[in-house]
Amino acid sequence: MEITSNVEKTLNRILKDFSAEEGNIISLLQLIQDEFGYIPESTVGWFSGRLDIPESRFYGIATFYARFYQKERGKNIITACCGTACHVKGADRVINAARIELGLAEGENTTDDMDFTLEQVACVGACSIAPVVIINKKVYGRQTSGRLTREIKALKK
Amino acid sequence: MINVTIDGIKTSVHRDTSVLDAAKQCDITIPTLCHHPKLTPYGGCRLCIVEIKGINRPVTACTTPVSEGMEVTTSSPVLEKLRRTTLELILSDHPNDCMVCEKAGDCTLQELAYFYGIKENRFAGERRVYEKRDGNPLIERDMEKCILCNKCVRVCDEVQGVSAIDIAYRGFRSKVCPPYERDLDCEFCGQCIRVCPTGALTGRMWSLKGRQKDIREVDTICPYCGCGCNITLDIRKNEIVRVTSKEDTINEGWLCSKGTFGYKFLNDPARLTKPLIKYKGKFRESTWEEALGLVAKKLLKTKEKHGPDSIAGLASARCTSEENYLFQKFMRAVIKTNNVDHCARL
Amino acid sequence: MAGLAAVFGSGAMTNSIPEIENNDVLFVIGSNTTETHPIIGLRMKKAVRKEAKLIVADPRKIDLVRHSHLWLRQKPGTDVVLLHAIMHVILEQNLIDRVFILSRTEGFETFREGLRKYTPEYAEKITGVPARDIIRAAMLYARAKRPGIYYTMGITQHSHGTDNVYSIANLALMTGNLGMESTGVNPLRGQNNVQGATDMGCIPDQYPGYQRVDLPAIREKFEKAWEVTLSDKDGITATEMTDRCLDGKIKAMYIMGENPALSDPDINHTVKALKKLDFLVVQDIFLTDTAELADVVLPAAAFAEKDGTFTNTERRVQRVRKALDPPGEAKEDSRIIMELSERLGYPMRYNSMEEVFQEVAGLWQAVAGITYGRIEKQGLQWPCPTLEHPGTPYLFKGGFPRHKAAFSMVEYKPSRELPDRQYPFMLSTGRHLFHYHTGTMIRAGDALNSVAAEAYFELNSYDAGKLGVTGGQKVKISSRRGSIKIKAKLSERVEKGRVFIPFHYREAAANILTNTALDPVSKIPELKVCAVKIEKITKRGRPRIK
Amino acid sequence: MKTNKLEIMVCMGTGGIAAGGTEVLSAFESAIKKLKIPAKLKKGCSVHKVGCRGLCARDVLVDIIIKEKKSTYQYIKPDMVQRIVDEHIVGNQPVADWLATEDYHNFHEKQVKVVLSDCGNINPESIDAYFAVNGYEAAKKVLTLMSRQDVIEEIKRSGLRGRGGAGFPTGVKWEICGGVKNAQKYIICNADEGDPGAFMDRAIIEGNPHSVIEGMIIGAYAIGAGKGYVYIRAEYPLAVERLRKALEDAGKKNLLGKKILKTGFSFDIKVKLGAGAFVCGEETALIVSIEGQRGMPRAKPPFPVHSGLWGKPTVINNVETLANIPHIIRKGPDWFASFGTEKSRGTKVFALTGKVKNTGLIEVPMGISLKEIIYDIGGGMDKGRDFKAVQTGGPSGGCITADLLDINVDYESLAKVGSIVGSGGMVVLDDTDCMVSIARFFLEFTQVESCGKCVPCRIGTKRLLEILDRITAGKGKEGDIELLEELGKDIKASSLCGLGQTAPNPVLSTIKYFRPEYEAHIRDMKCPAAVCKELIEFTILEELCKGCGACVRACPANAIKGEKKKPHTLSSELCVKCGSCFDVCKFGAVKKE
Repeated sequence: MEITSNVEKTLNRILKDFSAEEGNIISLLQLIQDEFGYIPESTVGWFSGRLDIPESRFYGIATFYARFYQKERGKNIITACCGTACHVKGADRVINAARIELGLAEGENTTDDMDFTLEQVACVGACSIAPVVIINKKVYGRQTSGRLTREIKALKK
Repeated sequence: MINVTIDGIKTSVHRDTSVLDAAKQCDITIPTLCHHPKLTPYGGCRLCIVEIKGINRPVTACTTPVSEGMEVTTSSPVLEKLRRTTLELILSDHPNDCMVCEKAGDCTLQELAYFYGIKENRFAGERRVYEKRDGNPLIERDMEKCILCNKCVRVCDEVQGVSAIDIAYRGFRSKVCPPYERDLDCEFCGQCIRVCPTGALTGRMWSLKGRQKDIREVDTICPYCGCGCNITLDIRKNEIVRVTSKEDTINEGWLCSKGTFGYKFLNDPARLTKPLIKYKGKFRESTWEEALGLVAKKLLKTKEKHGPDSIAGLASARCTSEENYLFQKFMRAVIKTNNVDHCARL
Repeated sequence: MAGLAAVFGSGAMTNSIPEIENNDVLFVIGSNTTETHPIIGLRMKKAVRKEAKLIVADPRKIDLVRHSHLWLRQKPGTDVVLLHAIMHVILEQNLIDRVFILSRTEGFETFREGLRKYTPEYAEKITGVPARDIIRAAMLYARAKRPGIYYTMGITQHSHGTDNVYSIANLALMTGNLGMESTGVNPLRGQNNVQGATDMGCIPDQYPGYQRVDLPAIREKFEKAWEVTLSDKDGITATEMTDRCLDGKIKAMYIMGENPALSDPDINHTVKALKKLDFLVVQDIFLTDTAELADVVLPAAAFAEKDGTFTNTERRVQRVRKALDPPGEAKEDSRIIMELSERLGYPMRYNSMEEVFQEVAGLWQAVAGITYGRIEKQGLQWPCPTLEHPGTPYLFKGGFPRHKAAFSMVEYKPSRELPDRQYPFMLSTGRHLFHYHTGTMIRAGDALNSVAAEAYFELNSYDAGKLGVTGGQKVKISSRRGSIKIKAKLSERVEKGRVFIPFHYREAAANILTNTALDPVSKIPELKVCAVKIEKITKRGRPRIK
Repeated sequence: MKTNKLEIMVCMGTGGIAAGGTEVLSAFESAIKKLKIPAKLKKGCSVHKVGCRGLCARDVLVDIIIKEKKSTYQYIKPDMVQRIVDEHIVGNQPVADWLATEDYHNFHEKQVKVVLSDCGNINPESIDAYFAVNGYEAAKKVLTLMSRQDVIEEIKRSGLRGRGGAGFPTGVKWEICGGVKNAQKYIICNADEGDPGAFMDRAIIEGNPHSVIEGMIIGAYAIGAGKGYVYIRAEYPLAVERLRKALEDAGKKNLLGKKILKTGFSFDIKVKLGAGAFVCGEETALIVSIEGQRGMPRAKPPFPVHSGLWGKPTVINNVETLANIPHIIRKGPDWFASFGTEKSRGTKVFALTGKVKNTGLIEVPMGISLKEIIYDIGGGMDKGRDFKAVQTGGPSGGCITADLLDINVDYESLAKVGSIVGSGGMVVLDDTDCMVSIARFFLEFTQVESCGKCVPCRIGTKRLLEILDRITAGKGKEGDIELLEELGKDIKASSLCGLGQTAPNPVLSTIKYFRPEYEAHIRDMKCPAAVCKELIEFTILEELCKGCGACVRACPANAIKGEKKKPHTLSSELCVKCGSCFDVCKFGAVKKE
């Protein structure tokens, strides 16, 4: 991502919010991600220079925590829960179906057209309605391969 | 002072001493890969585990401070078994190429593997494989040999204050790397090489110059800035193999990029090997006899014709004190002028 | 050096390197320590980790600023005003050390009068440093228990460099921050054995051990030891030598391991001078720019090819050992001098360098207690007058060699050449981490060199925008003395209107541009301030005036 | 409080919302608005959201209270609302078909609700609702009437132990930290509930956030902390939102901030969002994470009570622990201690999931038998299958088999059989669950979540997983079981933090109780539960197949062919063993073995 003057305005605003956060890099990365959907490398360079915090530290933290994304993500985010309850209730099958529907190859999480990102999380804490899938922040309980495929098809339109 | 008993030896040590240091003071060596006396304790390699009476599980000696009346056991069948497993695990994710490794013979991991006699590995499995090699000109970073002891990260942060590298990712995927896995771009002080317990970090220019065999160590002083760092030249066949520094020196074993890597000039083919005399605007090689004869003649002539103060001498801040002494003595006692200076002002 | 010696009676670092980490306040002025003295830089960072406060005064945002608590960004050449204002505040706040002033100094009353006009507000106008920061710096330094001042060429390489040094000395004297562990004034020497070269008398007015050539008793001592008669006339300094070459007073020169054709200010001028000599002999390890001008070049051995001692910036005499044989027929400098001396009818016969050192020890009390045997493992810091003496980590414990140190009021003198309409930028030169001096040791093709292979100058991005210059673009920089072509590196390290060039690169030698104006006392040239202009190079290779 | 009021409470925890709670709520609101009833009456009418009441499986659950008579509806959808309003509210005749069935009430009957007592009864977004159930009375009492030592004594006397897993006595922790002399101390609420299968902390914060805040205020007072943090997973957006609202409201009422309730005590709470790392539930990792670093644990000692956040003394308590505090202060330590067993006092919330009929959140007195939980509260096994085991404590825990069902659920008893109470996850498994696969599942989780700092956990868990991988793939070797045991024990003994020290538990415990199942995988290359993909075959039983084509449509690999209404065939070469055909076949014609 290029740091245009518009982006710079945003970054300056984040910098201001950040000063209230006790110099916490995680908070800063969260602010950046809230803004851009992921953590663009160029923004890390920008903040590193201004805060005198080494870039390596940003990178170490950004790659440590699973909820930080280094790459741009799809327009629609499908989050499949892989917690214990979901696992024993067949989350794998549901996820598999979604992968096939989205045409994602092994190791891929985002479709080539950047329309969808499929991610797996440890547990969203809705075990009693397992298996759970979250589509664009809306929680769907008792998912099946069929229902999820239908939801994805609907979003494709 | 705190009284502790280590392997039956009673001793008293300063408050805030770690169990590891207390043991060292009793001449008991506890194996470790991630500890460095000048860096904050890490507790990652789990080799320095010891048993402490009253604590129901082994604890790492490097991170545990002594307390009054503490009774420590540094070696037992249980501890040795755990250490062995840990070592085996490390080696299961480490290339088995000691025969061609730069660090062989000077490698802590190799040494421990030897003492624990680890030949077969019960845990053979996936190894980290990195396609990309770091393209920096000075430090060879073979991250497949990295055991994630974190010493390089700590030294870069705590001693050098640069933090050019950090651990990225986590778990089995953890990797020490510069931000965004770019090529290393740092002060190239080489501190990381000095603390690395394996062959993961070595000097690129030292490659294939020789390992431990036929090496002669010469202690001398760095030829660069005024800090006067103590360096040790590892010499093999009239060539510098690598440069190190001992820890008990005024520079505490640390060097900078020039002190570590700046020695190529010694073997540069452009070095002057014979006296040169300018003849019709061009240099020609000559013998010492001829060159010195010419210099003596010219200086004598100038002195006779224009007086001693028509001659000036510039000595050098890069020559030894003895040479500088002789130089000014030459100017003063032989030429008889005080026109002698050096570049202190520049 | 000269300035500090004039005040204290000795011009060396008053403390030692290991003491740095126990400073509670470090005042680093005019020293890019982490690049010029990396290992001392480490100790400073260690001190900061141990909760010391670091004050950095530097026009550039050097790396140390990142570790500092207070950064004073003074305009180049205004150090005297900055220091005076700090002292003004200390006086106002009554933080002076009366006992120290009374018992160990002289001239304070006149001095305090002189400080009156240097208010922080006045200083803010001249130095650009906010008055409140000056006050903070004063409080920090004066209230500290173990403060240390550190400086290098950023202080001395000015036409008023000695004044700068006087001011630093005054600051330490009025607060009594001297003569204790981790407390003092520390000039950091640039090259590995500058201290040794000066100690050994390679200065025109002093014999080894800072013993003046114009004092008959001393001269007699040396005449006796060397069994000759000696000149009672002060010699001339290196920078003066250049001028004397040009006006024909100097006819022949003997240069050992030096490269003035790249390191001196206004090189064009230097080269012209060396060319004018009847006879030039250069003794070095490479065919340097200077050697190119020589009539005879003598191949010398490098540091790893000989025995001897180096004395570092903290006065520590340490052993240098021979590890390699010199290439071809190259010889140790000492051997060459001895052979030459023999030919000139004065045989110098030493079986080893140790014998040379013993001779020095016999002539200079401060190293009388040092022997090769004693420094086999670890060096000793002079003064070390007896064989039992442990060496001296810090100076002036009981007093000054001159008995009382004198305050000397100096007034602010602007640098000789300041930017004007024709040459609007202010140039400073200095070092770069990956290079050393004139590049004879870190050479082209060396891996280390490749980290920063190309000459560059630092330019503020605001100025770059105004000039229409982008990063990496080659431009022409000119001063009244010459011009070079060099790539721009956009950097916020330099402030608007200023540029910085590392002087190591011969293809774009910064010293073509620099000013030869000398400090009247120390004869150090003004390498930190001169005026330049920047022009873009057009396609046809002709500069376009902007 | 006697009233003629009409109250409609819609369950809107994460589960409720997922089932359509928001829509149901607004359907009620608009239906009530349209009602032709006097304005005065309408005023007394309230429709509001409540937090989770445990049985999310029946969501959307709606309580209707008319004249203090409560009826509960289950599985409510928006289109059902109008009929309820018409018949029940207007006609005063509950819609019998939709009322919660008996087992819903059974589910609640055996429970003892302390922490969850107000969850599901009050509107979590209203501080007044919390006041109405005596909220913040305990904090007031503590701040105005009790000394710090009094508070610590009461908590110690109650016998409350940390609900996060380790079970350290809370009062003792407070006492140690309270005794450390330091002007700056911190209290941290650990809401980084990472155990995949536990969600009580989420439910508590979503259902009654003020109880946690009140607990923190009391704790802060007791240890002398001026600042508190709630470290909460970002995966819980609703909980975060409600917590933030609650903090804001509490601040407005001067229950937080400077000079709370005009006493000399000042205390404030900040929310820190986790960024996705299970290991940050470990207290030293949590601390560095709050400081904004990589969440890598460090060795203890020093313990956080001596040197924690930014090197200052710090107490870290889990959500459930803190939510217990106001109750203990209000009702007294003896009341609290009357629940539970000698060494495990009070109640504990469990997340009962897996193959039982009633899955959900339950709160039971410590010491209750496992059988009661599964059969009385959980309603027994789902689909009439056979009970195989229950896994407790998630990735750090172990499993308990059928012959141990009479065991008492408390810290000591579970530990004795090789499991733990842990965070309170309780996954019931039936005969279709493969124990090797379950162990592998947990190990895969811990292996991914290992921070990588120490060798045994970083490489050891990877190797354990590799061995399990090959066993479940039918490539296991003789000696693998012993290797798992040996390595597992060594990892437990030498890892740096709790994560590694407990990571092998699921493996060791399944080997202990289900060794033959492991052996079957290795020796016979069979998965007895028919779960492990590589060891099973799908075939279509000709005699049962009706040729309906459901499996053909479901198969992602086009492995099933056949004409309509004629028995189909499945190509084992093309089959990817996804099990879709097995799931969709209504006639049991797909065979898996």
